[in-house]
Amino acid sequence: MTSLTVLDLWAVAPEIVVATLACLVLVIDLYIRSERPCALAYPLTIGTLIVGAVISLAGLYDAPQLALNGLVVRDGVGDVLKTGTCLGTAAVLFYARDYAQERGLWRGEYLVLALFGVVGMMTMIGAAHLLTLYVGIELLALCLYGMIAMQRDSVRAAEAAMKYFILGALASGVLLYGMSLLYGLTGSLSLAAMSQASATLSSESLPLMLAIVMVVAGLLFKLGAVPFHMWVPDVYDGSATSTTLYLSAVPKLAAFAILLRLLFSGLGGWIDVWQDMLAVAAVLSIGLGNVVAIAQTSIKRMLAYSTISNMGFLLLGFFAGTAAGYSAAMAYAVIYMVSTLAVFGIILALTRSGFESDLLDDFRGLNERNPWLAFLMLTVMFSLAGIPPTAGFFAKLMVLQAALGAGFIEVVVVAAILAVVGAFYYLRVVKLMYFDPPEAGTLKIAAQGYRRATIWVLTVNTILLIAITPWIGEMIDFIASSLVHLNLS
Amino acid sequence: MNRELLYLLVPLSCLVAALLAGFLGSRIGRVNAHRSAIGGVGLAFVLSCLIASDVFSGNHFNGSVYTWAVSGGTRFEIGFLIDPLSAVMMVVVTFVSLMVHIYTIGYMADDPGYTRFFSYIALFTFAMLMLVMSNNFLQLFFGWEGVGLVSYLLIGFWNERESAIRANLKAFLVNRVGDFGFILGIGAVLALFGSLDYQTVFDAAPSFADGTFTGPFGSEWHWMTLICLLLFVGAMGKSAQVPLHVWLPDSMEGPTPISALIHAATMVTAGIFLVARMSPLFELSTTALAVVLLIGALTTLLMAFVALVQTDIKRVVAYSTLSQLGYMTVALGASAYSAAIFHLATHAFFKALLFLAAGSVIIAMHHEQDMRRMGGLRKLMPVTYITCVIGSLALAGIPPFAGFFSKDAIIEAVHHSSTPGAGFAYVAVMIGVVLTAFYSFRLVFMAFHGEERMDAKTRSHLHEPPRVVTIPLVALAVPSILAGLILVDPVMDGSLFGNSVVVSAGPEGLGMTAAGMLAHAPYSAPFWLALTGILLAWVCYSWKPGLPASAAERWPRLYRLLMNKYGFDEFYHWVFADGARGLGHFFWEWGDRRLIDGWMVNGIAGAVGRAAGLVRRIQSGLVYHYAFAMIIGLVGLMSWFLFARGN
Amino acid sequence: MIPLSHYLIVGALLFAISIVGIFLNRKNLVIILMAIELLLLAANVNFVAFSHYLEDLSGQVFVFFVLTVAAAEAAIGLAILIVLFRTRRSINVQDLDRLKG
Amino acid sequence: MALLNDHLLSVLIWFPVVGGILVLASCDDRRAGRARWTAVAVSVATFLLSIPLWSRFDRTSAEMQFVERIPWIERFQIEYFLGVDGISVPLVLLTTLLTMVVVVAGWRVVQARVAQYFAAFLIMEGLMIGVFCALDGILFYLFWEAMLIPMFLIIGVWGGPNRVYAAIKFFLYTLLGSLLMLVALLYLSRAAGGSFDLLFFHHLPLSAGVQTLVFLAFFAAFAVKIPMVPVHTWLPDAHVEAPTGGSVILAAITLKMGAYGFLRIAMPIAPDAAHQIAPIIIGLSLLAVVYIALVALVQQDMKKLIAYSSISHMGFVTLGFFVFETRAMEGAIVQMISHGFISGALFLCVGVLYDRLHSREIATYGGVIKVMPVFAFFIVFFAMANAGLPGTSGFVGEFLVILGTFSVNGWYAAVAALTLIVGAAYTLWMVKRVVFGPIQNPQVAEMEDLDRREFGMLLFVAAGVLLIGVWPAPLLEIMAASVDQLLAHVAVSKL
Repeated sequence: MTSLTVLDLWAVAPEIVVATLACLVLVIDLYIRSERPCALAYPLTIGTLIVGAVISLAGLYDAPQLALNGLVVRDGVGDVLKTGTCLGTAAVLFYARDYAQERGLWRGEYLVLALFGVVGMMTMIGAAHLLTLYVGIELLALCLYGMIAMQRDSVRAAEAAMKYFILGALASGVLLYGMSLLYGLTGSLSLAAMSQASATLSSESLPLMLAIVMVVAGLLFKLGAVPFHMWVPDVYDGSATSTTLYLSAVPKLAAFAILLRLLFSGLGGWIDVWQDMLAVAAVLSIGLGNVVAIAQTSIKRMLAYSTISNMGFLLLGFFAGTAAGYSAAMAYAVIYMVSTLAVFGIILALTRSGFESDLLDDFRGLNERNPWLAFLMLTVMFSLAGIPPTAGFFAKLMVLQAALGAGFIEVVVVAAILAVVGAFYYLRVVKLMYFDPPEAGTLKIAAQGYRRATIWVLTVNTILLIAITPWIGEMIDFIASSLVHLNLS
Repeated sequence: MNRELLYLLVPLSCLVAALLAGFLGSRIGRVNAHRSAIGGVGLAFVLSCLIASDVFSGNHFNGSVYTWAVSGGTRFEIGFLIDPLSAVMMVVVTFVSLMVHIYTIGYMADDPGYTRFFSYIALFTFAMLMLVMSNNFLQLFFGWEGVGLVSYLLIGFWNERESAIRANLKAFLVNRVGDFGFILGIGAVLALFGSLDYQTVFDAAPSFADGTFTGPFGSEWHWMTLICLLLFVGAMGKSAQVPLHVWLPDSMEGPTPISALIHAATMVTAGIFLVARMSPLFELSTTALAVVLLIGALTTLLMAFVALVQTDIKRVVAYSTLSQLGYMTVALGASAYSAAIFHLATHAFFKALLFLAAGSVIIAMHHEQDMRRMGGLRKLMPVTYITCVIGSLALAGIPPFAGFFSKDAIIEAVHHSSTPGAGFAYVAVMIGVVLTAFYSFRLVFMAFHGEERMDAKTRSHLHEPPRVVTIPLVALAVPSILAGLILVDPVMDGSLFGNSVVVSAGPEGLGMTAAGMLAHAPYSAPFWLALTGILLAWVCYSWKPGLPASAAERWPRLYRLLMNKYGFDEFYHWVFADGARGLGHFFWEWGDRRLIDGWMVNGIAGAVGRAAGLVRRIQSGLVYHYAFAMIIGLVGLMSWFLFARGN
Repeated sequence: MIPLSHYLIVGALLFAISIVGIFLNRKNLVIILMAIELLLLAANVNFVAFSHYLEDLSGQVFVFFVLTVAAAEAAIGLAILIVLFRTRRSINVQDLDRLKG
Repeated sequence: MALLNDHLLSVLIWFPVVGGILVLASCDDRRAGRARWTAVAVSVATFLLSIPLWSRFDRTSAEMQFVERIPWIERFQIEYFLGVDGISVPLVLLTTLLTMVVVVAGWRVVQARVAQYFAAFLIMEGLMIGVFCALDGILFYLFWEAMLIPMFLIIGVWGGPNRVYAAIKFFLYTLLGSLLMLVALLYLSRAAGGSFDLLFFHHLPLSAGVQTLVFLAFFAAFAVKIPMVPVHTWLPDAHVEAPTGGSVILAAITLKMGAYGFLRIAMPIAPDAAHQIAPIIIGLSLLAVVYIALVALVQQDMKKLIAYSSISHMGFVTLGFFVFETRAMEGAIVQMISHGFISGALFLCVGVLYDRLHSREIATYGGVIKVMPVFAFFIVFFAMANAGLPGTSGFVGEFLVILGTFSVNGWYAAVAALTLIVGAAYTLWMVKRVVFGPIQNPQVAEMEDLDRREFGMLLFVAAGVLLIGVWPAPLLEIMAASVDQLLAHVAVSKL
């Protein structure tokens, strides 16, 4: 039991800052009433997130450091992901503002929950110990339940929240049970210690397998991978779009982080146990996600299934278990977050009070109504479908290459063929926007002026997906360099 | 003046003329159009004569103009081979063409497509000259297809006539069947000799004479036989030999000058020219020669019979052309190449003459072509009558007209030929003589003698056509009388063609001379057979007009067979036209639409869609189902580990 | 003294019961909430047992956190339940089927 | 100038793309005129820029020329690697040439979303040039796939009634093949120690089994693009539904990308597999020549007919490739270029008719020559070229392919030569029913002959067809060295 040092504090500085400021936001929102909702809380929140990002980034190139008696670790990958989380969340709230205001969601609690969610994600990202890992996961989950349920007047939201709650609790219960077994087998809760134990404990031992299966199941649920995906479509569909945006975009980074922490840092020694599981889950997710997405009529549901298939691709990179694989998966997560931000941002921009543009048909003839938004949407769709020259293509390229590099050529071929199926429903959106005439009603809705700033940010956000192409190499190097200290095999 | 330029000028003058008349016709007007065309062709004719005289004074030429392409070490050249053979062809082509040009001024006088017509025939002359002047297979094929194209355009000249455009499509496609063989022949030549240049090939040929390869079913094939047969298929197409003859009668849908120029005098003889040109190759394959002989004989006989029953004045001449082409082919088969070309030349003159005469009758009758509505025209249009009779005499082979010498040369050659099947061929040509005489005079008697059968209106303004029409008739009548007499000696002693065709087995050896042949005529079978034919014609169509009809009733089946032209057309139409279309429909419907698109493409898409709907139903919305699914997944993974991996 | 396996079996039983409780129950949402509590308890039993036999306190520390989380979860769960009831006038599990497909 | 000297290919690729984006920037139909003129300016400029490619190309060398090579994604050794040889130069020029024609063709016809229309074509031009220049696997794939997007939009936005089906079919059909190609590329780079350099792949030793798999993967991509029987059914739909310009680009250039892929990638990388699979491919090619020709015979829709004729002619190309004979292969490449001109021209002709009567049905027309003599001249000319008439470019390719094939196998040549008959049959039968004959449809009587714009573009293409037909020597000269080297390379086994 060493005493607390400044270094320890510095290691968890981002979390501390964001948490404290979140409380500040809460208090301010309680006591300072303003005519417009969150007149003060909103800028403060954005500020908080930016500060969090800055602090995370500040220590980027420091040597990795275990803190708080090995509860948390601060290292390059963590810093990058934390920065991403903060900025992503900032973007989310920025896009969400108008929408949430029109639906009475724009209250201090909403922002506070979002911020605490960020704290949760940061904790997950920084976790070096099952305890922090679990607390982080739960913190995020609880915030999400709350955010979804906040739309009190909506039946769908309540149902979504309830379903998410039940299944989430079930999943974390399974995860927890697995953790308990791991604890019993390895005699420790710290991931570092676990990886040492892998030397002595053979992967053939039955209880270990059970433990790992349960842990992985829990993680797969957080990712929303088959067969633990059932919550995804309902929750995406039921929640208010702003909340959907929040829960679909940012947590993917944290999800990747816990995969990395738990499976690589902790259970890396037993890779042969979890590798096949992830492979199966990956293929199933890509297949099911792409196939079922075809049958959807609501774009939110469609995107939910597309998330499932995308997480499948992420796993495809991850389960390779190589340096290339991890960096590919991480890059995939980042690029996926950016795409998701863009696509939901566009949906939110198209949404107006009394008009949810969450049906595919609402995109009919968008090119007539607003060519620019249509073009942005087109870009995102092709990026999600993985058509060059968008970033999405390189993301898929990298994971496929990683999987193939690890010798899983059949898996790669299957994934490639399933990607064709996937392309279909992205194309259908393009078809609706460009080939079909607009419906009479929707024209005037889209004719209303958008916030200039929103469009600008959206544009930057989307064009980034193409503009990055010449420098994609640099980006990959950056991500890979943040992983080097894990001295991956 | 530099020779090459001179040679180049011959075809180019025609090309320029064609382009002028074609593209600027509407600007420069009808008169200038036909002036330019006639000027171009006239120039070509004059130059051809110069070149001919130059050639016969011994100046041959073989050289290339420019390199078309170089590929895989093969040089494809465009070039000229000027020797007696090509010289004769050039003169014949340009002369007849010139005559037809002039004739056209009158014949097409009131046709809206006047300038177009001139540009076509000038273009034709260009292509034909390229063909005969070529010194390699590539250019030969170029000219070959070129004349085919123009023939296509001209048969369909009156393009709003359904019959015309059907005929020209038919002509083109049947010719393409020939070209199919032809291009493979060229391919074989290139594969064997590695060059497309005549001289190279001919020089190398003897060394390959016995080269063989194994064909289907392990049969031994001589390369030469293959090459010659393939090339001859091309010749059959152009020269309308049985069974590829079906397009020629229909080609009569074109304006008459065309029938005279293309479908009688020049283009259709391209096949004959081809074989004569290739004589060094054909000499190396007896099999090929036998086939040529046989096809020729068949054509001679079958087509001559059909000619007996035709009532359309142009079709009679057309079938006679077919039969005469048969004669030439027979000559080729008997390796009497010189005789073939000789007959080609004389035939060009008198057949063109006959067609133009027929044409002038048609003008006078206001485009009435049925001989049963003519008769007694000799008083009304004497020039036409006389020239037509001259043409017929030449055709029937009555001395001293041109046809007599050339045909006699052929008959003699076949008589002495050693090619397998020569015996049959001899009989065939002998019968041919009678029939030729009969149908040609049948035409004369039906059209020009007997009572007038046309209606009063036509009768009222029946008169000799204008001078532009009659002048060419006369101009063509002259060579129809004299060409044979003049040419026979040089041909027979081999001095005319020299070594431009192989003369080993030709009639040259027989020491025939004009004087000798004339003296010998009264004692030779052909002469008397011809007279018999004429006499019969007189009996049937002048003395006892009822006779043919009763004959037709006497042998109805035979009559119908001849009327249906042995049913070739119907058969082809049924097998090829309908067959191809039926097959196409089948492939499209079942192959493309059902099998590939229906089952494979859309089938898979549909399957995926259905699968989506199915899996979608698993997402029931009931939370305990979700939980259950999760547990199943968990248990599944566990059990997989326990059983699949545990051991 | 009671061997570890007994505790583990108890834990496993609790785990199984809770899971069955979650997906076998068609009627009342509250039962599901209770089952979830049970689920966490199952894990807790394991933790305590292990920490005892490993003579390592961190397991028991973990349990305190789990209990806290469980409390929070219960709170949130009930809150959502109430929202649901307000909008739907029913807490029947089978009525939760608006969102599907 | 230095830019043009050292980075000519980059300029050729990116200039039209940037131009396209500029056109897009003036993105509304109120300023359609400006969009049109900008488009024309850009396409003409691109063509002018591509001329040095022809003039400064060293015909004696089979090496890559105008090479540009800078690292792009070091981690994966992906490079920005461009270069052209005698095979790609003609194709690049074909692209720049026809894009001009297409821009002019869409001049008045396209009235909706004009800027987007022209932008799509310009961007596509750049991408297609990129395909012909890329020497890095991923770069190649990038251009190859990216080109789908504008084409997809062109078919879908400005297409006919059934355009959605056609566009999506086109996209997915191609994507499926392409993804397999991507897997093959990844596999090769793994075998090559990470590099994606296609030229390096050429010399990569591969076992027989691997070669077969790799070749089949590439085959999937290229066969669909060419297209070969039985994966050709996207083409008729795409052609029929696409606007005239789209059909022209599809037939003239897109199909060539597939054939080019065989030459640049599939054959040299897996020569043994190529030899091993050649009989099958030759079989499919001959099938295309005959089967497809018969199918074309019975089409009622002019565009469908020409589409099928394209498939049939591309059969000649693949045949020429896979008999591994110099003349045949050069003939095949000439056929690619010439088919680019001819099929393009035929689609333009159909477009001309369509603009007047808005029908592609053969039955609608008949007797067109009466009212449109000039047009009739052109369509008959191009039809004859399509039927391989000597003196037109259509002849050169067929002639060389048949000759070359004959020296390898007479029977192949015999079947291939059937196209002389069937090819003429379907083309001229269409001409007969459309151009000749009496006028049945009163609307036809009202049709006006070509205006100056249409006349200009058709004349332009006709000149090309005639030039290549009368004097193909320069074309064959520029490709000779490269073809020889390719055949020499393919002749050497990698086992």
